[in-house]
Amino acid sequence: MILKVKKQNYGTAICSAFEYLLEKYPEVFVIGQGLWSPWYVGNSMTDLDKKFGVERIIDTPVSESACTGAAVGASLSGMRPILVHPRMDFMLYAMDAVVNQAAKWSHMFGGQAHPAVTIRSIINRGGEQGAQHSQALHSWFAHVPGLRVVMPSTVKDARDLLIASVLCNDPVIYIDDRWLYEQEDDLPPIEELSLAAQGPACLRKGADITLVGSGFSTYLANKAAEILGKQAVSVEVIDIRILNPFDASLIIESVERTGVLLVVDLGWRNSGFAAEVIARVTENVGTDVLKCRPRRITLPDAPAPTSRALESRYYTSTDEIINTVKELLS
Amino acid sequence: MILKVKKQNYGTAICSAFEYLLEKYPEVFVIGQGLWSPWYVGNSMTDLDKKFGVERIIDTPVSESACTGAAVGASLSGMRPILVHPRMDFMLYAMDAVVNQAAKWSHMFGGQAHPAVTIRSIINRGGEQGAQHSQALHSWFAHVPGLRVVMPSTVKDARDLLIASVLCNDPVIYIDDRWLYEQEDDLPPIEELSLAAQGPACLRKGADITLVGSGFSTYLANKAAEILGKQAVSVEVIDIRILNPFDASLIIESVERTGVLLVVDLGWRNSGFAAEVIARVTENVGTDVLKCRPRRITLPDAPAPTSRALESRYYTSTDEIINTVKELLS
Amino acid sequence: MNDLDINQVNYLIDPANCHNPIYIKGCDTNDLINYLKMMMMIRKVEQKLAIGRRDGFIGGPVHLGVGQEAIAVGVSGSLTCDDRIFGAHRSHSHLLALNPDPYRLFAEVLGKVTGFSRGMGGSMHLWDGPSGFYGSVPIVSGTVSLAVGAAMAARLQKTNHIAVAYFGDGAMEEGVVHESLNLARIQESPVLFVVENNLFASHMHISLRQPSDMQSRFAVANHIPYKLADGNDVVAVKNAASELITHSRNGQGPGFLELITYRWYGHVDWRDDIDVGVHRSLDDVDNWRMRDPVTRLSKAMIEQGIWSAEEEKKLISMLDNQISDAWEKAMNDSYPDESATLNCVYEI
Amino acid sequence: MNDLDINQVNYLIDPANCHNPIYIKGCDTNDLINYLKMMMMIRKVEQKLAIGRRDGFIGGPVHLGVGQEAIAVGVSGSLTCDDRIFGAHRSHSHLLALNPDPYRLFAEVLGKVTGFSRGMGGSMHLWDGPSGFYGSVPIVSGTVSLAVGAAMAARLQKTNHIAVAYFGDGAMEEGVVHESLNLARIQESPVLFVVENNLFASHMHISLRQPSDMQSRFAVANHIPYKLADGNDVVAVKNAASELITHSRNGQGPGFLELITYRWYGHVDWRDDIDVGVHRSLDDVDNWRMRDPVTRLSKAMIEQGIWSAEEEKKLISMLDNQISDAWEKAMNDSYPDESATLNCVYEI
Ligand SMILES: Cc1ncc(C[n+]2csc(CCOP(=O)(O)OP(=O)(O)O)c2C)c(N)n1
Ligand SMILES: Cc1ncc(C[n+]2csc(CCOP(=O)(O)OP(=O)(O)O)c2C)c(N)n1
Ligand SMILES: [Mg+2]
Ligand SMILES: [Mg+2]
Repeated sequence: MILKVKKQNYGTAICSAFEYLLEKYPEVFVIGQGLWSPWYVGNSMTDLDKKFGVERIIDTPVSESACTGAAVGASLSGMRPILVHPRMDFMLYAMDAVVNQAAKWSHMFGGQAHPAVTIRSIINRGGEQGAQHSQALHSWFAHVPGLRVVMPSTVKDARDLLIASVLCNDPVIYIDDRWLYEQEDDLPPIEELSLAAQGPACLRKGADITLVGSGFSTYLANKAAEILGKQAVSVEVIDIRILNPFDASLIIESVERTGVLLVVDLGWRNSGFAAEVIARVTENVGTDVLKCRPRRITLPDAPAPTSRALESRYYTSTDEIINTVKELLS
Repeated sequence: MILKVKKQNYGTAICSAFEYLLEKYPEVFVIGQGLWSPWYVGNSMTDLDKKFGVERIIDTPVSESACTGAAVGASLSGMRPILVHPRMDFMLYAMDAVVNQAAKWSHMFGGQAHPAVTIRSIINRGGEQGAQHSQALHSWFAHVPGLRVVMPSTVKDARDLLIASVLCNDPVIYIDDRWLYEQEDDLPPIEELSLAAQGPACLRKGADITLVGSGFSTYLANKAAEILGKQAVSVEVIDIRILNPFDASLIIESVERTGVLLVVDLGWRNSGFAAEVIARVTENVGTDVLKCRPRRITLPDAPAPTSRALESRYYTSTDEIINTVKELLS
Repeated sequence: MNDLDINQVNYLIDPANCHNPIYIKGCDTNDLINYLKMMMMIRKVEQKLAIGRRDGFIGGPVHLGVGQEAIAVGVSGSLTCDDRIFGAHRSHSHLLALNPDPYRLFAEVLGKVTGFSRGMGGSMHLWDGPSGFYGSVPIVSGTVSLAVGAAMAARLQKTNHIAVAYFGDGAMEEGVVHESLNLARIQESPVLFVVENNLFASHMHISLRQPSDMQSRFAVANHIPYKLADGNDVVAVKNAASELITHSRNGQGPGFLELITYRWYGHVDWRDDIDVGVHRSLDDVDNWRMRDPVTRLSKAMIEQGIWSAEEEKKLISMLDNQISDAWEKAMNDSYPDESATLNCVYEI
Repeated sequence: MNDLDINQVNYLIDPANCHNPIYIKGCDTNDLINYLKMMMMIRKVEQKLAIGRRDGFIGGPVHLGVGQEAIAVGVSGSLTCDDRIFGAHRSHSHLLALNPDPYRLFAEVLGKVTGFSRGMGGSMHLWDGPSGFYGSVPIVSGTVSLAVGAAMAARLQKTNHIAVAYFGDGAMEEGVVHESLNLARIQESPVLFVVENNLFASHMHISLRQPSDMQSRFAVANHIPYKLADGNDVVAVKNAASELITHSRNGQGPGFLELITYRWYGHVDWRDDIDVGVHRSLDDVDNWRMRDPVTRLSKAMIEQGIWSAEEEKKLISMLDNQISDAWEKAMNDSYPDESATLNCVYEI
């Protein structure tokens, strides 16, 4: 069988997932702020309103709380809504619908009803936008049982995990990062995956160190690994992909081989997901496995500054990852 | 100097902190739901409305979001409000005011303004109340830079850390747990502490294992340690007290001595604070320090069930802690 | 918002008014008998719950709506099992009016696996999808926006089904309810907002929480058609609901139904809670008991000669038996298996 | 909400109306000159920001309020530095009307340590406590409840200071604003809610988001006294604001001021964004430019003989110089020290 391969970037890959879903599944609709504007979410939803009509592509009042609740309610009524929050920061207004309602719905009613809602929550930072327009709260959602938390880092995952999220009967927080949009890849035809069967993936085999990331930090990790590879450092890169429920077995296995763990996470440090990865590894591998202390690179425990002078240092870089790897291996 | 000692329980200790603050500081006022009802928050605020007047003890409409924002706004205007959320679960409606506004306020404006607000957020669970009336979200707040997160487990801390929280110029999430209210202790006179100078405390010295808790889990840990003490197991108990900013040095030092770490946390497991404790320890102690893998006891990653048959097993117990300690030491 | 309505609210919130039998002329006799049976059943079920809670058989809180039965019964008269009904913390009546099965309600409240929510919900988390009851939860206002979404779905599905959100005057203070009114209006969603205005949110009288007793002013602000009625008059409730529901089924968007009523018990459990309620007196409670929706219907029917003391006696004893059998049966049922805690988190 | 008001809204939202000079009879000449200077200064500062952004000197987004200057200037006419004023994402004018210091604004927008927020805020996070400007942030509606709290504080402190919350028609859709209106009313908090109704929230025209253009209907629902005025008429704004502010200072609780206006630029940055705005046409923008608050005042003053083309020319050149000096100076300032990222998290 010959697979038709299509060149896409991360943004158009998401867009093609939307088109696939909207074409094939009449129960899919999209709701959120900015859906009738050409530039709100990059190139990830271009012209959906024109192709599928404003009844199914619903732009809304500035009411995150009610819109999120409405998506949950629609999902209990036979629909598969995709709710778009163009910026994760705005979701702070919608936490009740996500955490008290969607995440707990199945449990409260004995598994008889499932909110099959997908909440696409975009990390949109940089550009001197400051503290309220820069947040990455994946660690929060990962803490809430009942939510599935998906962070695609590759172009293929951006597309296929969105489709898997929407076809899944549980509430899913699908998190994409605007910094990933320019990545390009040749994509095979769409394949419908079962989200529950997805977990971390090894993007690059290596023997010296296990480097773990999610979303944009995976992208950086991969780049670092590439450069290190040329310097004869063999880095294994694992992309977490699904933060909740979190299956760490692939990471544990890898660390058992490499004996060295570095986690890169672009959220804050304290009580963040990088700690979970370290905990999961250290509570599962023998005390003699680790050759050196596990390490994490995260944001500093500070809100995002605006001034370009500070912003550029606030986020991590491939260089920092490379240097840390070298330090750990020395 | 002879210290006057007063017998109090956890609830009345909180009440005495309120009285102390309201008497001494005219800029202190209290706002929240249930403040004009005798039974809303146990014995922790009895008759404050009668003693200090309904202008300063303000019961409110069912509007968590605006009330939280209002407390933040008042705190920017020379007041020291104490906002009371009788159940932490209700705060999901107030996350914007807490996370986007209060936590970031100082940072966004270059440290020129400080929201000196204290948000008392009560963990109130058990009694078959179910998933929306049982949550402990301390791990969430610990993840947000700008918030100070305080979890008193002792009667003295319940009083003195509340006072320290209110006198602190940063936004503080003060978390008390209704399951602690019956604890009794003889209290010395009130001492005004600087919250920024507070950190984890060693409640019990020991040589065999470091047992770490926060709030009610510290209470359980202490009880377990007592029983184990009688069985010749020497348990060091550390109460985290301040989850954010988190200073782990006392815990690290302790583990360096005992070589064994068990964390007990009454929040969910995935991406929760227990993972942070494990990460902080393992990334800081030598790889030869730990005699066995670090361990955590947490809630299962599931919402709280209602049925008494399930609820009783959902929460951990002194027995589980004792057994785990023994397992780790065997 | 016209003066007539304001006068009506002022009249209705005075507990001294409306003690007389309700006006039933022209109503279908079978309907009326049905309403009476339903209301009595709901009343007795809740009274049983009060006792079960007092005596320690029920472990969790129960929010009783005794005195408010006419609302669920009146509204449900125009609903079908294809509609999508959402409740809140005080929702026994909302469910029973759709599916009069005391046994499964008792089982649920007792945390038994045979209950409406398979024992995972208890009194505050009820579900019965097949009868159209899509869920009730104790977060105040938590389901209102969900109902709007269910209504949006009904419209996208090109059906004439509607959604219903039952909530209280306290919930009206949550911002998400205001967002929901606007969203429903702009989306022309077929949802009926039913506000049971019982003048209290927990211990707080409405005058301590809002500048006006009248909740319909928010319908006006959002350009949503509304009706205001005596919540203790099942016929008035039925008629008002029916008109708004027809309007929604016909594709004309949301409706708002405000019903003035009162709960006889305290906010939670079986006590009066006179001391707990700010502005709540035993006098008021007694007066409101005189506006009993059950008695006012029964008296009217007897006056009209379509019902008798005899029949009522029979009905009562039938219900008593049914309810005590249901309770016994539920008491003997099993709790959910331990595995349910982990197995219900995600669909498996 | 009476018909007169509705007619007024309908009149004001039509861009073909109100192109004439404003009515200034009886106004103090110095006040008028002051308004004119302020509005011109704000306009020029924002136009400078537009260019700075277009040319890449400014790294972050700027939300320009060109066309809406009369509002901040008119409202600030009744404020003192003891009042507590909160803004949002489009708040350059709110701050400049209290503290006309273009240099510190430029420095802030450029991320320099000499800026209003010490370079930590940029255009969307402005603070100037000493002048009464308590903060602006880009989370839509984020400061509205804070203003209510600041007003509660003013009352507890037994002062006659007030709080002001500036927000837009989009923010009105956030639930927390509705909660805030009720809370302010029940607490009788001296807060002025100023709604700059520019008919758009980002790309969405108000008709796509709400069933009515008139925001004051929510003041009515919450029993808050309100005023409705032409937001492009500085005298009308001043008079309406002044009346409501007096009322608040006198202990009579909150006020609500709705001002119809329009922004000339797109939602963010320097472009027109005709293509981005749903229902936004170049025709509309051109028409609204004819309702320019600056020209309409200047023409009225010239007509009255209290102002001349000559004086205006001088003023313009003075402002041009002041602004270009301020910009140059700010451009040469330093960025905050790297340590600020960690040092501003908590008070130290
Ligand atoms: C978000 C939230 N805030 C507060 C509470 C506590 N609470 C439970 S019921 C209630 C009163 C609700 O009043 P209303 O909506 O009028 O319903 P009623 O009890 O009168 O039926 C309150 C405040 C809650 N459960 N959820
Ligand atoms: C909570 C939140 N939701 C959405 C946004 C995105 N957003 C920024 S400005 C804006 C429109 C606001 O409209 P309005 O309040 O009328 O102010 P205007 O831009 O017209 O001055 C939106 C939706 C945001 N910043 N915050
Ligand atoms: Mg009520
Ligand atoms: Mg606007």
